Amino acid sequence: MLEHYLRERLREKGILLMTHIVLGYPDFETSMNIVASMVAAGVDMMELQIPFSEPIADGPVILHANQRSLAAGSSVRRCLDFGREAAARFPIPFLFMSYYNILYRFGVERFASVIKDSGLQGTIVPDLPPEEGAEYMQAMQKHGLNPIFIFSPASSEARLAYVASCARGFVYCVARKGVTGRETRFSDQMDAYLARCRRATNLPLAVGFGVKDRRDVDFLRGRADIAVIGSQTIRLVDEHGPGAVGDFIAGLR
Amino acid sequence: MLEHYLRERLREKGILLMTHIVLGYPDFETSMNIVASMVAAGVDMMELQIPFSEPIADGPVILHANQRSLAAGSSVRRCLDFGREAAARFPIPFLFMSYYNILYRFGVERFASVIKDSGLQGTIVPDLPPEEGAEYMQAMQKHGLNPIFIFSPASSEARLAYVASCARGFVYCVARKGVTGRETRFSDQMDAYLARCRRATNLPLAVGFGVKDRRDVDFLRGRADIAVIGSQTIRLVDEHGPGAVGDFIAGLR
Amino acid sequence: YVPEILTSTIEQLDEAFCAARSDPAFWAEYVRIMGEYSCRPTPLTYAENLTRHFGGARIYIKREDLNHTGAHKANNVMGQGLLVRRMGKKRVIAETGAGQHGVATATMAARCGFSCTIYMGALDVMRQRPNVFWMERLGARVVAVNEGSRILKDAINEALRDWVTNMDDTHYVLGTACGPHPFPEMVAWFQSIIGREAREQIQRLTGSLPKRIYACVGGGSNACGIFLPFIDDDVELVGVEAGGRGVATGQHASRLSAPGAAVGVAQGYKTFFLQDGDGQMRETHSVAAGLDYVGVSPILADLHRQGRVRFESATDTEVVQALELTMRAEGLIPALESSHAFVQAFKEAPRMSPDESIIINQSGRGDKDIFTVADAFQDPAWRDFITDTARRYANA
Amino acid sequence: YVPEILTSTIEQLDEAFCAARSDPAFWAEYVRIMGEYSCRPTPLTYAENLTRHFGGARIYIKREDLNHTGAHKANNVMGQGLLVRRMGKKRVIAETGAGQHGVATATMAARCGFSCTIYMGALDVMRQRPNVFWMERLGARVVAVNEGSRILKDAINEALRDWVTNMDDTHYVLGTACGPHPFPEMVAWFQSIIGREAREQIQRLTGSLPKRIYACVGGGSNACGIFLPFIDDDVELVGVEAGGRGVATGQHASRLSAPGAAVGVAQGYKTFFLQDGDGQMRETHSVAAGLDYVGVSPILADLHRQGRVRFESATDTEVVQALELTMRAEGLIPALESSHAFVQAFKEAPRMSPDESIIINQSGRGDKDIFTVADAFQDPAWRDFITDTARRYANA
Repeated sequence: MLEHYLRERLREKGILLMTHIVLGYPDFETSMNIVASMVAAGVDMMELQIPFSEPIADGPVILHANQRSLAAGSSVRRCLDFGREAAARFPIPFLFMSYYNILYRFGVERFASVIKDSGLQGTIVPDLPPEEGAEYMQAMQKHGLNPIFIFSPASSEARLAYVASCARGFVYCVARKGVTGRETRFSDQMDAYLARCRRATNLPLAVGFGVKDRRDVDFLRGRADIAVIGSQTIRLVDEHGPGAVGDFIAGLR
Repeated sequence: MLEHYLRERLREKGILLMTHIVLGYPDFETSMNIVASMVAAGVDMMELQIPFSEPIADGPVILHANQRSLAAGSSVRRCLDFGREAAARFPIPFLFMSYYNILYRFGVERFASVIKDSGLQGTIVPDLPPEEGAEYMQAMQKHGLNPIFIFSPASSEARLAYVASCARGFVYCVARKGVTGRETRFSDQMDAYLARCRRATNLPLAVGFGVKDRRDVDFLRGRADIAVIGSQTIRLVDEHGPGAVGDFIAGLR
Repeated sequence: YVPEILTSTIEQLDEAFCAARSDPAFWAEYVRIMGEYSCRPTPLTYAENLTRHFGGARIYIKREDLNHTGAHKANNVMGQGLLVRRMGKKRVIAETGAGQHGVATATMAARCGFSCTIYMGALDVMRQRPNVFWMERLGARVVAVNEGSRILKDAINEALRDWVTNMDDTHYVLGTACGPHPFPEMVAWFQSIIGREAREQIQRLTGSLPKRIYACVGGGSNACGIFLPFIDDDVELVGVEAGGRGVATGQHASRLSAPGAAVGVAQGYKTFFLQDGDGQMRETHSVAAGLDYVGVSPILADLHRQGRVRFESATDTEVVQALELTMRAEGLIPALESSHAFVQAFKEAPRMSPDESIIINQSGRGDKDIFTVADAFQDPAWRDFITDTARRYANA
Repeated sequence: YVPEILTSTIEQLDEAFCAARSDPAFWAEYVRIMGEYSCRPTPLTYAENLTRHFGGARIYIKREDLNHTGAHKANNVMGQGLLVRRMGKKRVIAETGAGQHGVATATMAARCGFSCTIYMGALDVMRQRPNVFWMERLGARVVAVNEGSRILKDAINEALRDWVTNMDDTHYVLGTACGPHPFPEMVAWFQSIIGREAREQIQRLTGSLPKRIYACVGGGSNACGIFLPFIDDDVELVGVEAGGRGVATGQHASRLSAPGAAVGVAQGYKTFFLQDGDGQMRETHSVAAGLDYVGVSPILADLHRQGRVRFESATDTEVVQALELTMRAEGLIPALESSHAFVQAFKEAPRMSPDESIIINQSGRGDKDIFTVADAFQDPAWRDFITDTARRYANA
């Protein structure tokens, strides 16, 4: 069970690291090498993004990675195969991240069945709020998977409670308004927000959007359970190649 | 008196010729040479057009001549001087032809006084119907000049009678609808029209608009008193130079 | 002041016009058509932001820009179209400068089933290609006039030349309140629909008449149209002419607001013309092609003489500034022509009281002017766009 | 189907919308503003010549082209502008494809005093430079979106990205009856002013309801607007989509009239999208930029499912022919988008009875499309004009 794994891991480390890659960017072989480097560098969990043509929650870095991957011909089938292989090769939990249309077109129940069978732990679907996700939640539950839902700083207490009631595994707290990959100021305001999140659920809290270096991770230590590194590793690969990822991750905590 | 002169001349010739030039086109010296050639070739009367920037009754040939003369800097004063010189040098009647704004700006009474003093016989003003021309007719009468008015094929009998009542010297019958310089078919219809003109006035009848060769002049012989050659001589000068004018005129009857 | 040959044609037109004017059913039919084919009554828009900006008189804008084909020209052409039907003619001709009247006439001809020829100065044809394109698409033949200055006045001359040739089956749809009688009266009468509506609208909205009314003056038809129904009222009427590069430079089209013009006779009528001492017409200039004309409506010349209409001028530079402000403050895009009226209103509104209201006649919309306006704003992206489009054509 | 961060913003909007909808004073204020700032009610024009030409049903045309800014888009933006005031926000953003909605939004923002950013695909920015020019002149910032296919859908994505960042003070003025709830209902509600007017007008003019109503369908707002007030009537409703180069070629934007589309979720809502088997959105094509969109209003998708609206498609070639005929016969210049509705009406009118009437919704005017239309007509003089203008710029 994902939640259990995370709690075990948290006993050993003050904060966990989840990283994110866009599958097939720049190609699937490189994607697998990056996963291997990240796991070797001590990442605790990974989200594998199945690219979509209209990724409305993503900023420029991840957006471009989506587009390039699609332009290079990546398919949903190929991404699912990648997930199966990664889950088989590496001893950390993997999640798929994608937009709802990918699941919807594939068939939500079938999607859940395939990823369960592949050994993944769940999915993050940023454009699927729980009130639209009845079919999705049912399928995830049926297959013992974790539907990762999202807290936002704009959510009311009631909203946090409602989202929490649907969540399994952990909750993904977006650190701020906006899309992925932009600067986030980790400040007192964030403190109050994370305290609200903590009050809303007993599940571990992951914090993403703008987490990019050791200082950010240090800020989150004690305030959250998982730091999510998204766009920053893609930037790193873009600028310095996949080989640079290991050192970067190792240096984050 | 112009009418008397015309009647005298008509005793000798079956039909008279009036020609037309645009003053200052292509330049004043050439204009004078053309006058000389025309007089030598036996022309009975001439209209000297003072160029105007908006000659609405003129077709392309005379229109261009107006524009080129103005572009070369010709002024009303220079045109009046030309008229004075021509009248002094040559033994035929000269008329000024221009649009009303030229007379109006110069001062209608002053204009009449100057041309009388210069020895010209009258004026043709194609955009001045008699009902707008009270001041003009008064000035012309005062100085014993001939205001040449116009019959048109679209005029009713009443209209012809009214125009005739204002006319002195002769009446200018436009041969057809339209502007100067286009082809005119001298046909039976024209016969009927000229008969109507003849009934409307005892004054000599000049016919213009599209009269261009001996055949046209022959047609008019017996039906009218004066054939008016306008655009055709300008075309001739354009194509063959001023020297060609004499032979052309001489060959018309 | 027309050639003899037109006398009977003009008489026939005058009779048709007089009969129409004295027939209430004709006006009712005209109003009905303008309501169903165009969008009359056009609104009178309260310019709340401009009013606040200037802090003086309450500014109302008469929205002739909303008319079908985008300007007040629609009123005149549809009115003349009805007269043409009455007279049984099958062909219409018109002059056009900026192209608006040409497009309006071509539109009316398409709607009424007339054949249509539009005379347009060759320079204007080059400058106003979009309008030429639409005229042709609407089924009109557009003749580029290569005479004279190759602009509006030359197009009028050429249209007159066509008319003296083809008057039996052809009506000349003169575009403004100029030309031989009865055109000035007739065009002004059709355009008076603007002022009739505005008079009723301003009283409904404010409970009283406006203090002043501003209209740009090229030929003068939009000004006549909005002014005449207020002529007996205690309302100051202000006509704004094209000041071009400044009346001192001589590059302008200010006939009544500056000393350069004199009474003369041309193009079939008597009025103030910009002319030299010999009576030759002068070159004119305005950023607004529709105001760039040597003559002016004899009706306005007469009202000027009487002191009933005050005439001012606005320079090209002022016009572009007023247009920019109006776009940003109200989301309206007056034509460059209409923007002249805005200039003068903007000068005077601040010195007036908030208890007073003024009306500006927005005679047309400015998006037709993109080539001119983009040039006036020196927009580099527009230049790049045109350059790229030209390159695409070259490679096609 | 929006990111969690937008939940409360959408809730706030939904509340404001519901409050407005249940407040008769709000609608009355909306109608008043549309009457005083634009020219509503827009006329319903009887197309006498087209009716005669086809010899079948009586053809009426709803004249949304006469609206301020030249299309039905004005209705939606002014309505949303009123809501923005209610919500106390100071900034608006919008996507635009052809540029019409961008110009309309920039206009509304200028009038209402909001700051304004418009997202526009970089390809559309290049193709629709005139509209970009006007948006900028109206005070809007235009952001060229260099993501994805660099067209409308990418502009929507980018606008959503702005919104999730700035929703506290910013309202997203979505341009059509698509996107997350309550946008489809809200936009359709504002646009229903078209159908409400048309319903009353056709009954006044003919004494009965029309047999059929034709509207083009891009996002679907003009179609929803004219259809919905007739939804309970015995009136056949026909939506016409972009057939592009022919639905068989795959180069089109027919979501409901052709088998290529499937239900999906994107851009915050669920509807029929043109997508591949994986759920990736496909490239689309239409001569009309405003119809060139992968999704379609969920309201129309639902009416399609119910069989209440019939969907057809018109090819680029048919559209240009219908436009040409309409210009020559009636002097009307429908937008290329609107011309799609004309195509289908022209196919069906001849087989109908003169006792029956139909309405075509002329959603916008076509003179905004001169660059596209001139290309479609392959007008050589236009090419020369552009080439000469480019040369003039090069020499300046």
